[in-house]
Amino acid sequence: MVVKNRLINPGAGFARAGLAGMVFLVMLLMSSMAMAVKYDVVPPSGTHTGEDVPQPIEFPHDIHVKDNDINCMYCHTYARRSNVAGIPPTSKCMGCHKVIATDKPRIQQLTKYWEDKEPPPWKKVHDLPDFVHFTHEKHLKTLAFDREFPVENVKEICAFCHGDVENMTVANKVKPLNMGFCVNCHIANKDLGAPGDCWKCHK
Amino acid sequence: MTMVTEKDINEQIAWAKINTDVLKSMENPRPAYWVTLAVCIAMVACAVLAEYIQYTVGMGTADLNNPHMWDMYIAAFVFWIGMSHSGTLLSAILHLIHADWRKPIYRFAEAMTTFSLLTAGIFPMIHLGRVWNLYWVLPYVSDRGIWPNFRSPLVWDAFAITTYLTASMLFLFVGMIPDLAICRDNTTGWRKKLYGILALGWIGSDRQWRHFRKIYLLMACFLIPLAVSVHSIVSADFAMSIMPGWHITSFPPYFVAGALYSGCAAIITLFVLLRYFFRFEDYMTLPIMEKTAKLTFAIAMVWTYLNLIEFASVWYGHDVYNKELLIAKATGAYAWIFWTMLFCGSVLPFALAFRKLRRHMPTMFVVSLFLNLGMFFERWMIVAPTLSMSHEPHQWDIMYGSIVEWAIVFGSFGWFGMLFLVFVKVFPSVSMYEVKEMVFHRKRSAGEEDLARMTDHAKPVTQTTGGGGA
Amino acid sequence: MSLDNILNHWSDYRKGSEDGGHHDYEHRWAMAINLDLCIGCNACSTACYAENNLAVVGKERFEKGQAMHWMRIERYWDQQELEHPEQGASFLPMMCQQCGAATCEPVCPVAATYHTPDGLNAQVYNRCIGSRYCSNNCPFRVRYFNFYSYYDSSWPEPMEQQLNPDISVRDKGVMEKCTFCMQRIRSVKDKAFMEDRPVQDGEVVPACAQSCPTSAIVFGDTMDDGSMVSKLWKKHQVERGVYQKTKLAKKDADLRGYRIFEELNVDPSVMYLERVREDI
Amino acid sequence: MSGKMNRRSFLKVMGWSGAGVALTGCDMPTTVTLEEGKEEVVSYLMPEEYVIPGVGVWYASTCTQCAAGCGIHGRVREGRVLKLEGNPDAAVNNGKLCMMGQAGVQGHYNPDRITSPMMRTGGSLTPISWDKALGVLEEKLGAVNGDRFAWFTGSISGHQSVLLTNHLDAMGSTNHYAHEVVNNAVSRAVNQDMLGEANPRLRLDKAKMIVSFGADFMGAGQSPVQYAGQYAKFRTNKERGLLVQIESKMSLTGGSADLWLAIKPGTEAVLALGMANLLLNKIKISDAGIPADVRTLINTYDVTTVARITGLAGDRIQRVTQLLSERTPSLVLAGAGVEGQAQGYATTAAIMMLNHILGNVGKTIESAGDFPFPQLMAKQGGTADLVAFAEAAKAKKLDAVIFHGSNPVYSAPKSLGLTEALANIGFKVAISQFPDETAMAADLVLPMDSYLEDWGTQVPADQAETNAIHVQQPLMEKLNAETKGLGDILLTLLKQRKKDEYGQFEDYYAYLRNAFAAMPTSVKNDAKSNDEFWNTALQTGVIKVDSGTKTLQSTVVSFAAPVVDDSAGLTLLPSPRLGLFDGRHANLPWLQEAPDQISKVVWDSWVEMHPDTAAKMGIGNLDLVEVSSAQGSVKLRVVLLKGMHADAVAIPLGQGHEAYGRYAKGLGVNPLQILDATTDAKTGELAMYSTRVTVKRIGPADSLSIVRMGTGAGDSQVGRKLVVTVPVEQVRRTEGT
Repeated sequence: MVVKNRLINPGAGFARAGLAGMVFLVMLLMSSMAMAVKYDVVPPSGTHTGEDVPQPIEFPHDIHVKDNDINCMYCHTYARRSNVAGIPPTSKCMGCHKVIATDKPRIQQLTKYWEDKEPPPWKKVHDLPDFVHFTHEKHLKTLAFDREFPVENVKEICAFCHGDVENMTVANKVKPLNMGFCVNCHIANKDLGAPGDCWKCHK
Repeated sequence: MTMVTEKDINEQIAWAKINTDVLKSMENPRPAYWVTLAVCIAMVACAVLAEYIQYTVGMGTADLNNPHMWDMYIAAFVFWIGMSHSGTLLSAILHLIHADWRKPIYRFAEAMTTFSLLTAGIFPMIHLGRVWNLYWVLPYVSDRGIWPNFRSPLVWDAFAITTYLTASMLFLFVGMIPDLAICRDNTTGWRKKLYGILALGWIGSDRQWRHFRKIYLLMACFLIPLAVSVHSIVSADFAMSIMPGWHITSFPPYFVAGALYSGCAAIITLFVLLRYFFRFEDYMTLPIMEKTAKLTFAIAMVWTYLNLIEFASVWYGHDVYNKELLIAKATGAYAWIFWTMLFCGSVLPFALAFRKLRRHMPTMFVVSLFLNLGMFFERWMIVAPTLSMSHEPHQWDIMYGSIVEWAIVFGSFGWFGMLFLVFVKVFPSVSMYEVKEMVFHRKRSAGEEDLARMTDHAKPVTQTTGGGGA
Repeated sequence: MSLDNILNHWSDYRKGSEDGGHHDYEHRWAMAINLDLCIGCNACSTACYAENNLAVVGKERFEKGQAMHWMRIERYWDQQELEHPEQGASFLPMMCQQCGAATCEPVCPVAATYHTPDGLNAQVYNRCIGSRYCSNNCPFRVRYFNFYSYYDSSWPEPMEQQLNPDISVRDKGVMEKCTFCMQRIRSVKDKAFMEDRPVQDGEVVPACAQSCPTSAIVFGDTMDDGSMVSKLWKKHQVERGVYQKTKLAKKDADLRGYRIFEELNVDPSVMYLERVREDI
Repeated sequence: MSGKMNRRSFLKVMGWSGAGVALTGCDMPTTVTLEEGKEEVVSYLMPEEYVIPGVGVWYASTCTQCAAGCGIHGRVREGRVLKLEGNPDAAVNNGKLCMMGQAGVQGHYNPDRITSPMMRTGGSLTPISWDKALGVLEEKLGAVNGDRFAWFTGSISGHQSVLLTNHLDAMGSTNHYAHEVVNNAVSRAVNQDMLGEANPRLRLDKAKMIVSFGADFMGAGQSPVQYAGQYAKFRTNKERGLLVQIESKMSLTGGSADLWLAIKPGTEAVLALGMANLLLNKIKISDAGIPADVRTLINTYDVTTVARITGLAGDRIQRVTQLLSERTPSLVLAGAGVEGQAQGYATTAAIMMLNHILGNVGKTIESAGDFPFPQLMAKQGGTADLVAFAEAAKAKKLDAVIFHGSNPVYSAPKSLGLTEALANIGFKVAISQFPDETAMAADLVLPMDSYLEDWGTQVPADQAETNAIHVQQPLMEKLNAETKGLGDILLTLLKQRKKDEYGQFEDYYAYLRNAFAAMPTSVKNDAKSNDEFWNTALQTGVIKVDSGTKTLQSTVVSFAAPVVDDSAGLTLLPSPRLGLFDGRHANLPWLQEAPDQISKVVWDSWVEMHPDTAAKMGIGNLDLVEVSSAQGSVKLRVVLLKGMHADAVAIPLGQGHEAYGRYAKGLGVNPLQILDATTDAKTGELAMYSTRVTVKRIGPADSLSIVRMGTGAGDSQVGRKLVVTVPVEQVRRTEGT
């Protein structure tokens, strides 16, 4: 399915110059990283400094991702099945933490929630306006699965929009996630079938 | 024949007198002035209140509904845009064709142009559902890479009106520079400062005059096509649609004619008022009024003609919706407005055909008011009936707008009046230097004997600040 | 709406849907409504309220003509002259006709309404600035404007919990209209995309068609020749971009299919089938 | 009971959070903020496999918006039910759903629901705890003498009905009053006598011609969606069906008729006899099985007489009768319009007789078979019970009554004096979801779950091809912790009486599981285990029940000769509409805002008159008038409607509530209030369509919330090609149908 990106092409008119340079930089970056797969995705550009979000439990992403090398999609399991990546159900946490690190205060906190049969009231960090339709599943399919991108490296794909979470404890927002951010990436990745139709995202 | 013998202006007026007369009009307002100003401001206040309600509660407060998505706001918008064409006509066009009788009266006409544009410009905003996003209509580069829809007449409007507003404001200002210099030299205090700045250091040197004439001529040429295009584009708002009664080829000329028409009518109104209040009998003379009236009459006939063309094309065309609408206009709920418009627009102007009436100021005043009423109704008749009775009979409806809507429309007149009143007290509403030129030229053409003396006398004119009488 | 879009395809804009208009369509969603089966029961209309977060405006505003029913049932009396309407009432479900050559699209100053690759007239609520030109230029008068903000008046606690998260709630100053249940189309297309297969006929069912007790409304993709709807269109010789007149020239002038205001050449995507009555 | 655990845990974990709600569609300068950590994320404790956030799941249940009992699917997302659709597995509605069913969610999320038990202390209702409420119940009901206790409900079926009956037994009472304003009680009586079955299976789809005497089967009927579906088949059959509607006010069904005849109200029996006369004497159909007295009665009505009395053209009558005899099998229906007459039974019998003569019985009127679970079958309401109840109350025969699913204080005519009589009943309990008139008049109000939060089973009275039990299950967690399901309340009441017998059931859910387990294997269609049977039942929402086949025999019953009341005055037709129905849906904004199908009025009451009648009285469209009967009067606006008989005026039911929440209260008028208390001699049903009224103009025209506005267009297509009507011959030619 190839949609002609007429509706946001104009951006192309202006983004192109910038993109050309960007593509080049990315190429450099990638070649230095000596990726396994041929890299034909142009990651989105733009940064944002989000404030720290106090979570009910100060969840350490770094320990899970970097130290224990757990795949993003192991916990955020809905990402490839739904629009939303989803927060892992408490049962999943307990799957490990019934036995692991039970002495740690955070884990005891978690266990308490579990025993009270109350899911922890996690706070939303990466929020999109309610009038925007974004699907994790389609992005994952196009960017990872359809390109035989090694699943163990999927965090690099996630990083496009979520930054390198593996170095964060509690995640916070490091990408603008605004329309320009999305649009320009879509233009750059037109060949991947990134749609340009307003109604693909606006609802 | 009488016209030939009678003079547009008494060329014996001393230039000093011209200065003093005009400058006098700018001094210590009389109570009547303050009262009028207060009334205008009150009207504006009502409008502001109404708009506040509409902004906070929603467009629904104007009683707009499904068939009537546009109503009085757009009608008023078109009306005010039309009003703005008079100034251009009088100053630019007549300037190019060297009709020098325009000289005493073009200044306030141009002011009128500017102010009615300032009024018209407000309506698109008032009528917008989400005015805080107004700027989306203009093309600007953003990382979203989205643009306005260049196919939409509303976008053309945005360009046309802004351009026209800037141009006419410049034209007004440039045309005033020599007079501002006179004011500068004859005032003290804050006024002197103000005029000093605005006069841009005008000393009336030869070089300045040369440049001045060139730029003024250029702007006049530039302004005329602009004026024509603006109202043609406004007419496109309707003509580009497929709605019966809107989708009409003859709309652009029709709109332009209507515009000039209402403009001239408005000029007559203000002509009478200024002549009376500022004792400008020497400058705004009966002959000039006659000429203006004749012009108006001519335009009225053009307008009538175009009107008839429109009806005919509908009548002989095969667009059933259009035909039904035309009949509905003449017989339906809006009939009274429709016929009033035709009477005021096409029958009443015949009053201008009689010399006696032309020279009778009160009559002219009343007539001109009615002409404008007719023109306002015309705009209403363009906007409302089409919406009331379009293709889908299930959605037919008659709607006269709510108090909110009318308050805002009335307010716009207050707003215009306010601006104009302020103008006449701050700036010379009669162009002093051009009247002097006029007098000078008339004298010469009258071929009086001691031409030599006069030319001697003329010399300092070009050097001092346009008439050193002061 | 984009600059090079206009520059590249300027000439196409003058076309209606003849020669496919200015889009390479993926789908062309369309309807066939059998007026002989429509009993005017309002099920479709109510289903639309439930599916699309339509605001309830209340007595006074309805009276003013500010109602928001995307799907309205028009009721006409055919036989004005008779003492009693002997052949009953004529019901007409009227919703956005998703015209192929839509008149609402070119006039929007900010291109909030445009033509999608699905052949629909999209309305991007968030882009709309409320000039209401589109509605003025719609022969069917099926575009509804948010004259007020309805958050509090229409969904008092806890009614807002019923709101459909797949489609946004429109705020005051925005134009809205029937979308052929764009959110349903989208989810089906997403599903098909995830399963690397084309969308099947009958997968997408708008709320109105789904609820219709007599199944008078058939929905589908006219680019898929196998689809129910394109079969119906063919059967009744209604073609996109072809003006009824040309059809009437053919010998099958009596076929029931027709599109409303076809003579305006706006190329609606909704085909109606004439209502049938037996004279006795 | 693992199934139970899953079920419960599912509901538990779905404790939804703010995500996805309160969508801001468009950026008012301030409404869009994306500040991190503002919203909460839905996270689950221990979700089912099929629960995926952001993906809607459809659950089967049963609609209780009217007595039809259609199967529904509810879309549940983030633990909230969002949209209802028909359940394709339910033969009754075949995946379709009417406007009332669609609006069910608004009843569920209604802002005016009762959230806690209330007791009348010192004149006003004050919230109390459930324990207190149950305490009071135990005490009061314990004190009351069995036969002085009564249940007052609407139509009720399934296991709730069983429990209710058991409770009555436990109380030692037999007083179960079932009241429905929109009912077919008279037809049931006639069918019982004539066919031996109260609810035979009507097959509109098999008929080639339908003559309906005021039967609004697609509108405010007994099973609108089912019959609308059959109508579709009836129209699209190889030989296109022909619908003739004979009534005094054009109903929704009448709007779709090929021939709509306006008959003088109260003369339908005469017409039926006249048609019988033509069939027997002119067209010479055998009169087998027609009692002599009826036969002689028939002979007295020749076409001319009938034409004179009914005000219909003689040739029209002959033509229709002729077609009836040709297009077999046909179907003749009697609806509310005729049932609600002073001679309802006789009229209906006369009309149903035509089916016998035409030999439709067994062809288009089939036997519904023997339903294996009679105790679950619907106890259908009528107005006879309302009258009886009023009498009992007046005669001080009742000390305690429990109201449920019916609103007698609203729907009883003043002339019955029910409101006053209620004072004689010492202890009035209302099990209600909303603060309706009856609840407001009760001494104890028990807040009830919405049907989307409750367990239960429904057995449709009008079954489709296959008989079925419809299962009702909660689609989401309770909105208000304090509400209880009907079944649970009944069970609690029973426990108070027979602890030993019902103590074993923790709650109604447990009772249902048990009951399902107890069902015979015949209905379990080889489910491995009870749990599997239960789970499939929940998944499909339908338990198909084989009732065998039975051939229907008809015997014409003799009935009284029609008496035509020629007294002056207009007949008032308090006509129910699909939408507000009998008034129970007046608190659903979607239905208030949905224009009346024929008159296109919203949010209001109005009276429909024929233009000629109005003209005679100098009344214009939208004028304010006073409609007065012997019992009282109402003020409302006129809508001129050609689809009326000149001798009739119609006022829609549903408005004129004095309570019932913000959407219903103080809107329009309630025509039921001004009805005479005359009843049909045979069945004791209220003759709702026999009240005579006078109309007086008291005010000028004013705007009414009506779709047709301003120019008064909208009635006419003014020459546009919007809805085109073509003769059937043309279609036969082009499409061969």
